Amino acid sequence: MITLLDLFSIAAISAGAFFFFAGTVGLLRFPDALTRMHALAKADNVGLGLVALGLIPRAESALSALKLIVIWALVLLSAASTTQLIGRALRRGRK
Amino acid sequence: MNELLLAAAGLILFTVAIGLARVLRGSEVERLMAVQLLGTGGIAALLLIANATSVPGVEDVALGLALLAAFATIAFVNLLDADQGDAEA
Amino acid sequence: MTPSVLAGLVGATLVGLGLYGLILHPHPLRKLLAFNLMGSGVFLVFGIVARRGAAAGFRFDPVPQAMVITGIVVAFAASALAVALILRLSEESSRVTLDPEAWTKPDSGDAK
Amino acid sequence: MSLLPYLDIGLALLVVVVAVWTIAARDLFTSVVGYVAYGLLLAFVWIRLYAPDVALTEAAVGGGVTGVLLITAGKRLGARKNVAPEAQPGLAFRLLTGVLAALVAGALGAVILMLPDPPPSLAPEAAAAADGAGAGLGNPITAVLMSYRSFDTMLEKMVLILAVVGVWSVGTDKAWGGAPAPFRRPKPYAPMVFLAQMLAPVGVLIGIHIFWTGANAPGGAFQGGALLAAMWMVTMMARLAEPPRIDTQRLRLALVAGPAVFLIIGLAGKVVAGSFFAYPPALAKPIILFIEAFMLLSIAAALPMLVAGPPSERADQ
Repeated sequence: MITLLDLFSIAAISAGAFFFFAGTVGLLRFPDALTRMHALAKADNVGLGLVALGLIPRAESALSALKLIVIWALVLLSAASTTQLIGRALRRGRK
Repeated sequence: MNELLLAAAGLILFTVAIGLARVLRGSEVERLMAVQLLGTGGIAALLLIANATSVPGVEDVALGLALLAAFATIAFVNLLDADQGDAEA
Repeated sequence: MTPSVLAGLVGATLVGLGLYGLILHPHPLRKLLAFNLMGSGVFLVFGIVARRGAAAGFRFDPVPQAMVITGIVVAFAASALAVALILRLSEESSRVTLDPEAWTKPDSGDAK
Repeated sequence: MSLLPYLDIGLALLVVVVAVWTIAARDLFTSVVGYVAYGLLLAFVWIRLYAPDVALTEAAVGGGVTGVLLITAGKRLGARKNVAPEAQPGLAFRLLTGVLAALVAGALGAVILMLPDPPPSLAPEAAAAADGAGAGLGNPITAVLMSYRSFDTMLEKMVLILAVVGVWSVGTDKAWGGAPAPFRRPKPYAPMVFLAQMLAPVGVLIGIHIFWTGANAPGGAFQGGALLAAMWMVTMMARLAEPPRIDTQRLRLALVAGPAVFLIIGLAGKVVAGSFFAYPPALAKPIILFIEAFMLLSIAAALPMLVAGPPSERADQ
């Protein structure tokens, strides 16, 4: 039996998978390393956020639902900063 | 429902694999993105698979993986910096 | 094919790969990396024993799993010691090689 | 027909391909990046085997910390490329090695395919023994680690300490007592410092959480300790902290705290409960958590010291 919450999960997870797909298309199609990194960092993080959102109704407890959000926040933080670090290394490497 | 989760996980894992193949063939610095790729896509696929096969406590594993991905990237960038002969302190 | 058999085969492949790299790579750190790869393959093969408890009503077998965790930590400790030895060796001999032949020749190219 | 088998096969292929990549890569840096990715992927395989504890340990210690150990060593070795090309073995030797490796892998694979089904297992007895030893812990793996194999767990912590002693003693005599070389020579720049400042507190929290839940769910002193260790290393890489001198009292106390507490309580068990490492059943859980807390401290101190290497003569700055 499909409930409304299941529908929500399905919608969010499908959207998430789509963003991962889009990110990889960007990774393959973009011309240089900096833009490729951009595609990866942005699309994949939206994708992870949507997947986490979709899994929240299926979480065993409130704590594990909270953890899903924390995972996403943590990945966002580290992706935003490490992208900066890699970007700098890329730019310096080219000189 | 579980099949749907697995299908999504399969799709994400597939894009991660393609991305890995692309990134690992790139320049030295670009390869660092491999770790980041697994830090996002990998964690998403992990959460989906674990949810579908009901493995307990995977959120904690995912938290650990997210931390480690950042840790490894910092260490690698650190090395590259040293290598580029940064203004020595 | 059950997941455990598949994982066991992956483990066997990893052992083979690691062995190949361990023997062939001239760079000591690459050897060490290959050795670690081989180790994780061994753990995986061993872990199949862990999954074998499944038939007895368990989803896993806690004893081998606990031993694998111990193994991973000990492997890391051994790697750290090996790294320290490699670094000291290269410092003393100003060369990055484990080949004893290379040291007897006084100046056969500077590997560093 | 489920999708799961296909997913498993895809995952297995991915692991093997990344492993081949790390072995075949031309330089050390690339192969270490591949190795860390491989460690993360291997964690998936362990999750599929319903072994989240092992997954976390493999990703943390096997992939992350070992990768950083190798990459730091590579930097210090000053040789990120392979040694001189003449050191490359010849084709015949390579073929021979390939055949040998394939034989070993094939034999192992054959053994796995020939394992009896249904498999013999001691799992029920082991779990019963772990329960019987009085460990009131919900996570069977932690229970086994702590009670069924107390000796082993303690000796393995001693292995970590012995390795630290070994690494330290490899340093030169002049440097003895000094600090290991810093993880980074140049001044760090703002984004890295920012990331370290944000990541470290969150990471410490997560590490302690994983240690705490380890009693009932996946996690434990190893996994938590490895994460704490990683966070300490992050702060050292951003130069928010420096590696301590190896003759500091506090560092040495932290290193031996785990095994020492374990040993003292084990000996107390001889007096109170009648045998070495026996706990009064009512107090088993608090006692075990107490021991594990010190283990956590020891692991978190030992791992970064192993990566940092022996004390350096140029421990200036």
